[in-house]
Amino acid sequence: MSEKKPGWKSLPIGGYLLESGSAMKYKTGDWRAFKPIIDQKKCINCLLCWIYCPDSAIIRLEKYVDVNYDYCKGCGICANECPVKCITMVEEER
Amino acid sequence: MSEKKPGWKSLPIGGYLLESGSAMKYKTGDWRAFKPIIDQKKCINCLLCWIYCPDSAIIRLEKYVDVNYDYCKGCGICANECPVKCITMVEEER
Amino acid sequence: MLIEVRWHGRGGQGIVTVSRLLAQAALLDGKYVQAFPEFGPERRGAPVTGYTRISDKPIFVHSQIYNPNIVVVVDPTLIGRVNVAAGLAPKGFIVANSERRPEELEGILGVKDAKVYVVNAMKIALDVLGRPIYNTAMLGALLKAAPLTTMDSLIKVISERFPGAVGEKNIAVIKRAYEEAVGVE
Amino acid sequence: MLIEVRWHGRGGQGIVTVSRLLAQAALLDGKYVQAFPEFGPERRGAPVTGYTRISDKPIFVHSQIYNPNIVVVVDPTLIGRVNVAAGLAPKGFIVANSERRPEELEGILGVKDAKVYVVNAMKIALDVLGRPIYNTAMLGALLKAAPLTTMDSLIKVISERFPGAVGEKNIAVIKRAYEEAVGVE
Amino acid sequence: MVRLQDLPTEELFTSGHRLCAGCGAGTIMRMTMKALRGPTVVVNATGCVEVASTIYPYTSWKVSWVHIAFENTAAVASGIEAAYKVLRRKGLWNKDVDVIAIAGDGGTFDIGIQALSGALERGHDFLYICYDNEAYMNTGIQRSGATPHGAATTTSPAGRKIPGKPEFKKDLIGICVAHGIEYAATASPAYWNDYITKVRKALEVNGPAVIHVLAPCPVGMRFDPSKSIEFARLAVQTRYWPVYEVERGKYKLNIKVPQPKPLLEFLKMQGRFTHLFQPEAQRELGELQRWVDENWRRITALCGETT
Amino acid sequence: MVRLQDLPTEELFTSGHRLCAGCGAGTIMRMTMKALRGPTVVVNATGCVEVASTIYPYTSWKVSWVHIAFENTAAVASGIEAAYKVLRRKGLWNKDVDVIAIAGDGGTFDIGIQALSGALERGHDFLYICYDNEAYMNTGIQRSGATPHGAATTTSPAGRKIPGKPEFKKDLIGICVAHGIEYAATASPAYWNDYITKVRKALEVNGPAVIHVLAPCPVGMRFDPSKSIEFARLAVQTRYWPVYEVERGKYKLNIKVPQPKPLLEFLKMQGRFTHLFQPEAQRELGELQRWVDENWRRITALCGETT
Amino acid sequence: MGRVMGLTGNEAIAYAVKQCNVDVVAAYPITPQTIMVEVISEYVYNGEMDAEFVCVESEHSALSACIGASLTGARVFTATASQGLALMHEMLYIASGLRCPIVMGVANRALSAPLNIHGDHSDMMGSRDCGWIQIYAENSQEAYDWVIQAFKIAEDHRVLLPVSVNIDGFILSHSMERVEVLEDWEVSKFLPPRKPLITIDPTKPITVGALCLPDYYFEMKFQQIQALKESFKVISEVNAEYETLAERKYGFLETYAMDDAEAAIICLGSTAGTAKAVAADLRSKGKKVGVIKPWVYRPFPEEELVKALGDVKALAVLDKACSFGAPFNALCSDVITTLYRYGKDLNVFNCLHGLGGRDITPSDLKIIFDEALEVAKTGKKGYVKYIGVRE
Amino acid sequence: MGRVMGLTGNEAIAYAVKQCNVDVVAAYPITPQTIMVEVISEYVYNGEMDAEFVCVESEHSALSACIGASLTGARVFTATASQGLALMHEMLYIASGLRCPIVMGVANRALSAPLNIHGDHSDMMGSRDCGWIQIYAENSQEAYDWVIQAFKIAEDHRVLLPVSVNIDGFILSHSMERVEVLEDWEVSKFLPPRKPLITIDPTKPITVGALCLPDYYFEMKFQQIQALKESFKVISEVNAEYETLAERKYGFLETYAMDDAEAAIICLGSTAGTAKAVAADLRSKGKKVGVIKPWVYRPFPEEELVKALGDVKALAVLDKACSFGAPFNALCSDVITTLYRYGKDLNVFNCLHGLGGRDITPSDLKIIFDEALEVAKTGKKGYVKYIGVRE
Ligand SMILES: Cc1ncc(C[n+]2csc(CCOP(=O)(O)OP(=O)(O)O)c2C)c(N)n1
Ligand SMILES: Cc1ncc(C[n+]2csc(CCOP(=O)(O)OP(=O)(O)O)c2C)c(N)n1
Ligand code: SF4
Ligand code: SF4
Ligand code: SF4
Ligand code: SF4
Repeated sequence: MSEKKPGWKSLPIGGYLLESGSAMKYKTGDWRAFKPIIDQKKCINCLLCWIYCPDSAIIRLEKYVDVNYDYCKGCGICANECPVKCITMVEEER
Repeated sequence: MSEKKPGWKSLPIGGYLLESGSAMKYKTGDWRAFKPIIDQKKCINCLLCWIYCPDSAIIRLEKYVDVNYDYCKGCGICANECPVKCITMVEEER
Repeated sequence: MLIEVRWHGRGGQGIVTVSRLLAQAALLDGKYVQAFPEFGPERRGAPVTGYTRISDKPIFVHSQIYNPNIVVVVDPTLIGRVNVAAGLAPKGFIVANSERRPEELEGILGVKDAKVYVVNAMKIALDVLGRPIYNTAMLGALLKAAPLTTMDSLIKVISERFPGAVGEKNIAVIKRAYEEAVGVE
Repeated sequence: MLIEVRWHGRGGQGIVTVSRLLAQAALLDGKYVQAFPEFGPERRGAPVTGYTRISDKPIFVHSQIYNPNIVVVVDPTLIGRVNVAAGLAPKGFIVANSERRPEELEGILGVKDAKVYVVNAMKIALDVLGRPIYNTAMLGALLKAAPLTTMDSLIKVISERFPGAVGEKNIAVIKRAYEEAVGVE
Repeated sequence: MVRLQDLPTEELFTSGHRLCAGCGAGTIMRMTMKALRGPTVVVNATGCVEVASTIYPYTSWKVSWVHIAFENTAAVASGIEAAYKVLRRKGLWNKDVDVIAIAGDGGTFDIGIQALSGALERGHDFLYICYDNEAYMNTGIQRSGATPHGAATTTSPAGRKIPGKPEFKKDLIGICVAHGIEYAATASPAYWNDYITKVRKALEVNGPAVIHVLAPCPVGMRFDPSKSIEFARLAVQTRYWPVYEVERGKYKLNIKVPQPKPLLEFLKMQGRFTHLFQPEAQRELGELQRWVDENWRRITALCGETT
Repeated sequence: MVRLQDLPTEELFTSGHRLCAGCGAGTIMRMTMKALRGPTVVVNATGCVEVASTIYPYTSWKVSWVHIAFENTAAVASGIEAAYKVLRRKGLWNKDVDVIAIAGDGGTFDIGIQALSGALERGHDFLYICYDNEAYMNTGIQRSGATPHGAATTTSPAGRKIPGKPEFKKDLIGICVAHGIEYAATASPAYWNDYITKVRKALEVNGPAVIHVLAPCPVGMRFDPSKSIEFARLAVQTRYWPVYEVERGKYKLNIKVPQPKPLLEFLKMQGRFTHLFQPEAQRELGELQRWVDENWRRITALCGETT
Repeated sequence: MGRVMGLTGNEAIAYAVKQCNVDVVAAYPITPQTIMVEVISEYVYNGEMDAEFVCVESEHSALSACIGASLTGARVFTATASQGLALMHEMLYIASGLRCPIVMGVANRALSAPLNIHGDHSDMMGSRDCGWIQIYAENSQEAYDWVIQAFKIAEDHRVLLPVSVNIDGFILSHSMERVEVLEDWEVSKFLPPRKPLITIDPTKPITVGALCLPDYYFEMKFQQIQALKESFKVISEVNAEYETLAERKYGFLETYAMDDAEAAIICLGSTAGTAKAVAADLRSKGKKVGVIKPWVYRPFPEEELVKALGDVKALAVLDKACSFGAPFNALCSDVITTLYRYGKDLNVFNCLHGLGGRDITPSDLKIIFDEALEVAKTGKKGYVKYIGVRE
Repeated sequence: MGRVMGLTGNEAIAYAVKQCNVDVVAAYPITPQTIMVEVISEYVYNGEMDAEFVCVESEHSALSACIGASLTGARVFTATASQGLALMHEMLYIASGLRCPIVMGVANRALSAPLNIHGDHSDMMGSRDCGWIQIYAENSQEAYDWVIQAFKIAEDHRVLLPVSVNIDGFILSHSMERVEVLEDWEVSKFLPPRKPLITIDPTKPITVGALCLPDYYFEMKFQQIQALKESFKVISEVNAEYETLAERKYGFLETYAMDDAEAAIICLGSTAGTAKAVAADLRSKGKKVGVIKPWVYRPFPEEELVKALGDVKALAVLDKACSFGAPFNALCSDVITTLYRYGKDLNVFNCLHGLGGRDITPSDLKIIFDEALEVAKTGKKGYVKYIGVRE
């Protein structure tokens, strides 16, 4: 509301978005009420959480996975699907 | 073109036609270039011409059928379908 | 001068085609033309009409034709069933496909002020084309009755539209119809 | 006088419902009201807002609310993440669901001119309803902060909207929130 | 089993319509009207039948007849059926009304398939009849989803580069059966008995029923008008047009064709296939033949027939 | 066979979209993007995925993505496919482009079925993916032709007179198969391997292919967001959602379920079925159970399985 | 005073529909109308309303089903918005052409592209020629009241035309307000069951939807033109009868502070409310401004407008839909042409506002009033302003 | 002089489309446009035109496919009429909103109900707000010439809007006339392959059709308004370039005998031809009458109209579509509002004619001219006449 948005002269016509993947600028992390915490020692890097996460918030690392809290909405799918139960959902601070 | 057609005040609204079957007033007999002639003596009254005629131009009589030339368009289906070939198509006068 | 022609026939008899062929020929003569069908949902077999306008000058009028200068009856069975002479302009022509003599037809049509021309297009068509397609023959008869175009232009148009044997036969039809058409004044 | 309230919560937390419950109660008091959601396609989990207008006289204005007199924060996790105090009118109120003390919150929100009220709606909801549904509790806290309606009207509205046990529990929630809400000026 | 003598003489689809001479759809409409069982409302899509039967101020219909547009016949039928249902419930109406939707193949296979699909899904009690002349005839023989492969139409002409329609005919009954309706059938007007029986059967169904009937069109398919019924018979006898019905998902072949006539006989009688008999079009002709064979095999297999 | 390790890490459907937490459609979009084989244009119908992924000025898409309207996805895809075809022929374009149409069940089963049917008939080379969350979720959980019998939605509420949707789910694959397309399949995101394999297979097809994938929607079906994949798995394991494919008309069951879990387990986890467990709704529950059984029997029979 | 309820525009319309004892509702969901349909289906599924709710597969089919149903003599309602109304476009003309007294609730919303779910009037304005009677409500109360009156107007044998009742998307559709409702029996008395003029009763068969060639078509259209003229009388009668029942006065348009106004705003729907509030404020500061709000947009109430204008010198016409490429936007064209017909000289300027739900605030309106007051002096006129567009 | 052909309006448009080297044609048949599509499919099936002809299953899909195709950068054409245009209504707005330079041939025809296949303008007028450039041709020659120019106008980067070229159903669509055509190479030189501004080239991915909320939507619409303004310049440029090529002069409108006219008729399409013929006749009898025929209807050429009007005293505006319930019909509203903007005083009356193909004859037009001459004296104005309706 505060920042001035571009006007008709500078906006591309037709409502086209010329920058693909720009939604990365829109952080959905603040939607989260619960937060997945990964016990990386237990993680077997099966990547199931990675493939199932609707928000691409699981980061593939060499030996285990990590969470990108900028986008994780805290749905808990990862925790639910983890075969070794190494992800726990903890309530966000408030 | 010549006869005066009714105006907006007297016509039923919505283009509704309140008289069902009024097309009977529209004679299609003059479409005909060929004319079915029935040899009623040969007719076995099987009614096949009757059921197949697209124009309801075959009249069911007690023992045989007849043609309603007001509507018969002269397609020749009756002649073609007649199992005893008692219908012949003859050219219309001109 | 603006000449308006009305064509009578049945759905499926090439009434639109012939109304356009005449216009095409006139185009070759450097004329301005319009050719259009009766605007309706009529089906094969039903009586239909077509129209041609020919003029030396650009034609602006886009209304229907109510008082044609010439009426051409392509289908003989329409005579007596449809009022083909309706609205015919004073000193108009009627060109009909018929086995009758023009005088006889004049009586049947009940026209007084009009010239009647007649050709037996049925016979010509069956003779030359072997099929009951009368429309092109009427072009020949029409040309005899009124020089709306030239035989040359007609021939050119026909051979473009129907390349090969079909065209040649139709040209023969037109020529013979031109020869055989007779009229009374 | 026209009072404008903005509600902050997340999609799925009943923000529209509570904005309407307040308006319903005010209706019982003979007031004129509007209650409307933020007009967007926001989904469950996303921060959303709702609005209530209450007035003694018919409300004609139909524009958005930019400078609410009161802000109610239903979801505690929004504090610090969303600028809930944005546009708050001078001498406005903030009523928040939080475990903190009002003074502490005042600091976090960085508001000066506003009164801050606080209630631990989470605890109340879990205690009474057994589920983390905070919206009705905030009605009680709001009532404590500003007499926009009466407890009687609230009770009536709640028992109509949620007949039976659910309603009774929610009434208990509201009452307790009213008791427990504390504010600093 | 129907006897012609027992059929009503009254014509509810009267003479004076302006369908072409020899139009098979006209025959079909008459037969349909002879199969009615009581008060009926016909909903008709834009198309040959509609245009030719109701040119103001004339109408050929002696049942209540409604035409709204081209693509929404089944939706309109839905509304009528629903209305009579609630009016009856409220005591404002007291008769059973049969609602029959009638549309051409264009109005069914293409622009009307959504309205049909929706109505089938909702389960309205109505009979949908598609008279299939295999092209948009009313507007001058354009291709439809029902036009067979290779056929020449004005939008799939027998061109020098593309010889007629490249695509194959949609399987309307397959699509309808996939909607889980209680009754679906094909028919041919040559087999009047089969057709009338099916209309009656379909009307008895409580819910949607679909009949897909081949409609000979001398103008669009280009054959002599007198051959309409012959065409419709040959279509069946060459296995081009399998006549079958599907009751609660169960297929049944109604007309067996143990010794089919050659498909070429059927194709040759129609001007729309003339170009297929040019040497360049051998492939197209073969594909069409293959499609007919495969279709027959598939249908008869579904019917549990071994041919 | 796909290995997760081998899938690209790049996200062509990025974070920052505004699908609900736990939205199965989000998972499906990601998986779909991981299956691409080259330059791709996605055509997306109006619906949750479209709305939530492209709120101006943000877009989650890193492939070219087009949204025109709700009901015409397949038609738009047709136009794009046709255009690239002719541009290539004319030398104005030089790459293979995969065109993928993506629509919800509303945009597919109901308002979009005609555009789909037409595109299938014309045989455009494109892949159509219907993510089926079994209702119109974007507009707030209204019933669609894909909503199962008995489910409560906002236009088929669990009412005192009518307990949830009276009608049954349409058979989308049956309808598509009736169009004679080369490839059609169902899938569940719980079986990521099966799904990704199918998308790749479908892209290889020369002509239209359809994939119908179950899309868990915690909001509309009312279950805990963390259970999305569990839901998708249970749907298969209870035989509610048979996973099969149809290649050139041949059915194949991809996931066998010899010992099904009880359907009730699946239904009970979903708020939209709560009312079915009231004594008054015994009949509805039974009908739903019967439908599931019969559907499984029918599909497995088509697959030549005996269960 | 009637019973007081808190209802959104959508709910108010649904409630009215229930009380009107509608027989058939065929509709398709679309934001922001959806809740209208949801509430109605709840009534039906709960047995509170004895109607057939035909949950069609598209808006085209929705109106098609309604037309079919209406022809049986049933009372019929539908609802839509935006893309849905656009998809119905073809059917809109058919509904009026076949003289079906259907009532439709429209939660006005912008048209794509770009996609936008918010309120403006481009949907209905884009189909304004379709031969329907078109009503715009300012708030939930008016929406409720007009739906009840709409059925009575539509079904009157002098009219027999469909009626759309328009509410601003979200601003009204989703905003709960105080609504005084009538009791069911009051509505039933005011609006007895429909008495159709002609139906498709299959025992007295008729033909509906015949092909009318050039020899008849124009006459049918002229009947429609006449029916719209007749509707002026009928609307007035219905308004009067409704007033005795509900004690709320309706007409073709509402005037606010117009008596001695020098400058005025004319606009449709909810914007009029905000304008009234601002006018009140300005009046209190001595500025002579007023507001005109047409309720009935089609047929356009020319005579009443001219009367309402009185001696006003300047008029700002607020349009909430763009007539691309036209000299002025729709309402403004109607106003200017009305002035022309009545030979009334007045300084008019056009303000395009609110497209795609861009909020119009009291301060926007204040600026417009000020400009109008200015124009009253300068006589500048005939231009179009765009309210709130960023350069 | 170019090559002379005898072509109907439909054929002239199809021929132009072939010469314009169109890439994709997606269309659905409907009377009286059908032949346009048929001729094009013949070209394609015969290999005379290298295009994809997408024979869709409905008009809604036709325009949808065109939009998709246009976004790839292809040159795209479609055609329709009446119910088909109405069914496209939703997509019309989307095509312009997404700035797709599609060209569409419309053989104007009346809208149902009642069903009528004949020519009037209700189809395009019923969608006149849709943001397209809208052209009306008087005859086949103009239809041909405008289609070629339409692509150039539409695809200009200052415009990027769709264009409709309208011909009167049957009267033009089915009437063969003399048409001078250009050679293929001339057309190719005038109209090189399309150079798109932005495409969906998947190797440079973009997003088209995002949801624009109230914070952006109005700006997009304003861009469209600006593009229509820009199009004035582009149309003029294209007309000028075309004139050097074809030696036929086009502009926003044509004037006939307007120089010292006291009374005039303004109308669109073929009626203008008949009016010119009648005007010539009346002129020869010393009556000072003239004709104005807008070629470009959207954007409405206000300035040019005012110039063309000169000192005329009375103007009969002939509309061929009914704006039900509006003060005047569409063209007349545009004329009156233009006069208002330019402060021009003139006696205008509106003649609704030709609905459903009712023929308008030279004698009808003579009567109208006479009435206009009368009005020029009496100053009577602001009324609507209905030409040829039977009481
Ligand atoms: C929306 C719409 N598009 C196109 C048309 C034009 N139209 C009318 S009938 C018809 C073809 C009808 O074909 P079909 O359904 O096969 O019936 P048939 O004419 O063959 O009997 C067409 C294209 C129309 N009336 N409405
Ligand atoms: C013509 C039209 N009608 C209605 C709508 C409103 N609408 C947009 S999305 C949607 C529902 C989408 O449902 P579905 O296709 O199942 O996708 P989902 O939202 O569930 O992902 C509706 C009804 C619209 N955009 N256009
Ligand atoms: S909680 Fe959900 S969004 Fe967050 S990382 Fe896990 S699966 Fe992804
Ligand atoms: S010729 Fe045709 S129309 Fe005439 S009676 Fe025989 S079947 Fe009927
Ligand atoms: S075109 Fe064919 S279907 Fe149509 S009326 Fe003629 S014969 Fe019948
Ligand atoms: S409503 Fe359902 S489908 Fe839509 S975004 Fe939310 S979870 Fe996904």
